[in-house]
Amino acid sequence: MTFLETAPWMIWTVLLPLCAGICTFLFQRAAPWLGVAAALGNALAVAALAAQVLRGGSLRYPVGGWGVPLGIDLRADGLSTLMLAMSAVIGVAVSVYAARYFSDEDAEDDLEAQRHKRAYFWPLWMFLLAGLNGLFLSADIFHLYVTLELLGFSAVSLAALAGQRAALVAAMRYLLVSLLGSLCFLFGVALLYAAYATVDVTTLAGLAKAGPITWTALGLMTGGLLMKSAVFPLHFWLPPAHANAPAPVSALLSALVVKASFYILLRLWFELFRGVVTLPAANFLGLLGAAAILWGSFQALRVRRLKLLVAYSTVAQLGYLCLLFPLAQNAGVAFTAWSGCIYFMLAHACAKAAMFLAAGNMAHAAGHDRIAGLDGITQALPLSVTAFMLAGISLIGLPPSGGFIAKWMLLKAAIASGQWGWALLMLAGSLLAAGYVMRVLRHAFTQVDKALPLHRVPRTMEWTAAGLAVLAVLLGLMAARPLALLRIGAPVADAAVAAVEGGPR
Amino acid sequence: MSLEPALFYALAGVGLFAIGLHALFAYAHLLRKILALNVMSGGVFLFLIAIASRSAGPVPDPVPHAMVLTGIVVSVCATGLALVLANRVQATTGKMQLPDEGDGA
Amino acid sequence: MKALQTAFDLVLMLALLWLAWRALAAPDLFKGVVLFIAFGLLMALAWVRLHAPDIALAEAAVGSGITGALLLSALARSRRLERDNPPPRRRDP
Amino acid sequence: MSAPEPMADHARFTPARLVTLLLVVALAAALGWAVWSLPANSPGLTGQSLEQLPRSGVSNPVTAAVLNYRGYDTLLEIAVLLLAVLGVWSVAKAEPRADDAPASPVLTAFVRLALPVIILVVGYLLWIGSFAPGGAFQAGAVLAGGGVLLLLSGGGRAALAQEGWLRIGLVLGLAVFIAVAVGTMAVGGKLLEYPPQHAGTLILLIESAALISIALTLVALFVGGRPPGRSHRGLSEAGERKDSDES
Repeated sequence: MTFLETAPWMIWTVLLPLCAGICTFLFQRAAPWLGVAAALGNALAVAALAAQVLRGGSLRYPVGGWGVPLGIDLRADGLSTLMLAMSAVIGVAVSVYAARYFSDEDAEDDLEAQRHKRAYFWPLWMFLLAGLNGLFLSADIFHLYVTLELLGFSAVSLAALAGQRAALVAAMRYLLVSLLGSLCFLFGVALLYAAYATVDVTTLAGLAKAGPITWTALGLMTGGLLMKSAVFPLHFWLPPAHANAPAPVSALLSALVVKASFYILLRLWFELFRGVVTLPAANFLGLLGAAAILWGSFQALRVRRLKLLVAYSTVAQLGYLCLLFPLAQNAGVAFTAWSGCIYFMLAHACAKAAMFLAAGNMAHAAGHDRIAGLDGITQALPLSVTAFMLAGISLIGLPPSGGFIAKWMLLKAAIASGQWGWALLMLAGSLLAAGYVMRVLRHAFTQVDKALPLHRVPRTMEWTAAGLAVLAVLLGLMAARPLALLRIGAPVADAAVAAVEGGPR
Repeated sequence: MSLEPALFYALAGVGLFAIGLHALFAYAHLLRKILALNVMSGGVFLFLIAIASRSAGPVPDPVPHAMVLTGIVVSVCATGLALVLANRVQATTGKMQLPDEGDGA
Repeated sequence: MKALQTAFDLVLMLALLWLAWRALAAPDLFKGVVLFIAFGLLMALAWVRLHAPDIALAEAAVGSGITGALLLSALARSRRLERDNPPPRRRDP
Repeated sequence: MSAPEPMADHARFTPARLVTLLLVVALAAALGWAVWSLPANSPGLTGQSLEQLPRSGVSNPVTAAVLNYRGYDTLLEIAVLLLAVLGVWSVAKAEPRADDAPASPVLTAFVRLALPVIILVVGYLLWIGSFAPGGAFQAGAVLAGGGVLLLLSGGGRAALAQEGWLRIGLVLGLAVFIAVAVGTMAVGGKLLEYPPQHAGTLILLIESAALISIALTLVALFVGGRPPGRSHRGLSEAGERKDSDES
């Protein structure tokens, strides 16, 4: 019992996927088993870590025993634990799905291509997981750069895995954007080190003062991270990269990878640079988010391919996250907006992974993913269409889904602080989301006499999609525990606390 | 400010970053874009080493040196991956540049 | 002596900027890559000037040497692809 | 080889290009302003680094920072190296060597002479890294340079064809690094907290393993694709189907 309570679980969330990456690279035949086992093991380690954080508050871990400023510190507070939990849950579901998706008997094309994808999916995904976990735990901005590169390389290679022309071109574009984003971030790190001689987030937060150095660093790092998180108008690389990857990869990229760089953005804006950011800058990010919601939704209403629709929906949904920046500038509602944004990330991760997996099932069954050609697919894949519908409910934000709770908190923050524009925008975004989800469902539920020539879809693949979709809805009913976790070490003060202290802003 | 070579090298780093950034946007050929990214990272590294040499003692600050060593290795990895991907793009599209196409809708 | 060093630093910096620009703007890619390798070697010199011999070694070996070899081999591959001019293949996993 | 490409690459002047140029100039100006306002003298972390140097197990402060103070960065960096090979192998197959370019006898003779020297230099760089400029990365790059020369002269292909060993060599650095990291926890320390009396040995152990992986990685990047033929182990084996799709 004491072992469970005191063991450094956060370390294992990085080491375990790394070891699994090595093993899946060396032992390819066992890779699917090893991968699923590692995803499960990671989930257990995260659960143990969450228990530690819930019991004892935020944790810090000085790697090498040096401590800041010389060494690298890891840190697990409520936010990072929630992000780890998000990756762990999605990771288990996608691993189970992928074990089936990449198996020989479910090959969509020739066997050799399928084996190739299987041989490389597993180690790449394990390194991706290590990068994600390492990133969420890092309290050191240079280490964040290293994890960003680990994440970027594996994400790009996974995006190229399908091997066809569109995937290769999309992956190339993704790689260039990713490298440019990392370099901008690295220059920001260099500037901060030059000025303050430390790369520790917490120390820097205490030191950073508004001035040319911090403004430039903030601008560069924000620009690089917006690029990596595909925030409008820097989203251009995302739809082709996410839409042309194999279904489990699309799910991972859309649900987790874009969130990772956005998570760093949150750390920068609400922690490191909290004394540097200004209201106009926050409003500017909010406007970008507004444009993303509208543009992404309109594109989703326009495109003809299902996976592309889901990818554009990601562009739109990432816009909501950016609304946090202006909303949180009002101290009275900052924590409500903060909780709403984080909860939005969780709900979107579940819903979007479910949606991509369901879309993958439909494409697998139909042999294509043209929306117009999916008439009557419900007759063959009732479970997958249900998963798509449930995920859609969360994306639209209908009660009782997780998306509803998240949007409700964001709306509450907007209305309570009198920022009606953002509130109206969110409602409009919901209507647009309903529009593009209905576009798919209308075709799916059309009764046809002559069934499509359909491939069989394994039940594992249907159930994992459905499980995630159900989770996206259930998140609305069990919000108390995650929100309690989020309170631990939150950089944004609770409204009540802020009122007492007068609030930083 | 005195004529400190350290800060001048740091400015040269900024210059390299800007030259690379401009080339990254200006040229379509993927090999040139990859070169541009390498020049940009060279600029960041020059900046880091320059600021490390501001230490008054006999030894410059080793921490940025460690960062640059990491950065150099990461950047050669990035270059290797990008070049192979670029060759594959060329093999499938016929040109070593990103086609100016829509999203495939 | 100090003035001489400063002059050397200035010339080195200008040469770095000029080489970077020429390497990127050279109409011939092969020339661009060769200029980039020269740029890497000059960078190593700058590291020595900034008392970073570890980085100078790494830059000369990795930044200039290996990266240069990677670039040249990719360029040769690209030229071969151009010469053979194969029909665009849809799939080669 | 040196025919200039069509000037199409140098796109014509457009408003979009003017905008990007202006943006780049603005960014450079902002950065320049930031550099200008930096303190001209700052010790950074020099003081702390040198103070802790006796406990780090090495006397070269850069090696101490790379493998001890910030060893966790380097651990993930070694993972990035392996990942780069994985990425390259996942997108491309190595081309068979062009037959129209037989290795020149001069190169072959040169390589035969140079290789022992290179190996000597590699060993020296690795060993000296603890006290003076050098270390696994520099040595690995030099070793990789030797490997590239060997490949160009037509040798070493047989070694690369041993895919199983190649894979083991590629993961060796990361595996040893993780093993040492876990070992430091097993003896009661933090992750990568080397006991000071063994720090030097452990760092040399990590560096020796990393050296092999770094060199192989760089050579693999140079080859630019997975070993031909056996992209998936046992592809041609009849029994593959059975045990691979039950998952």
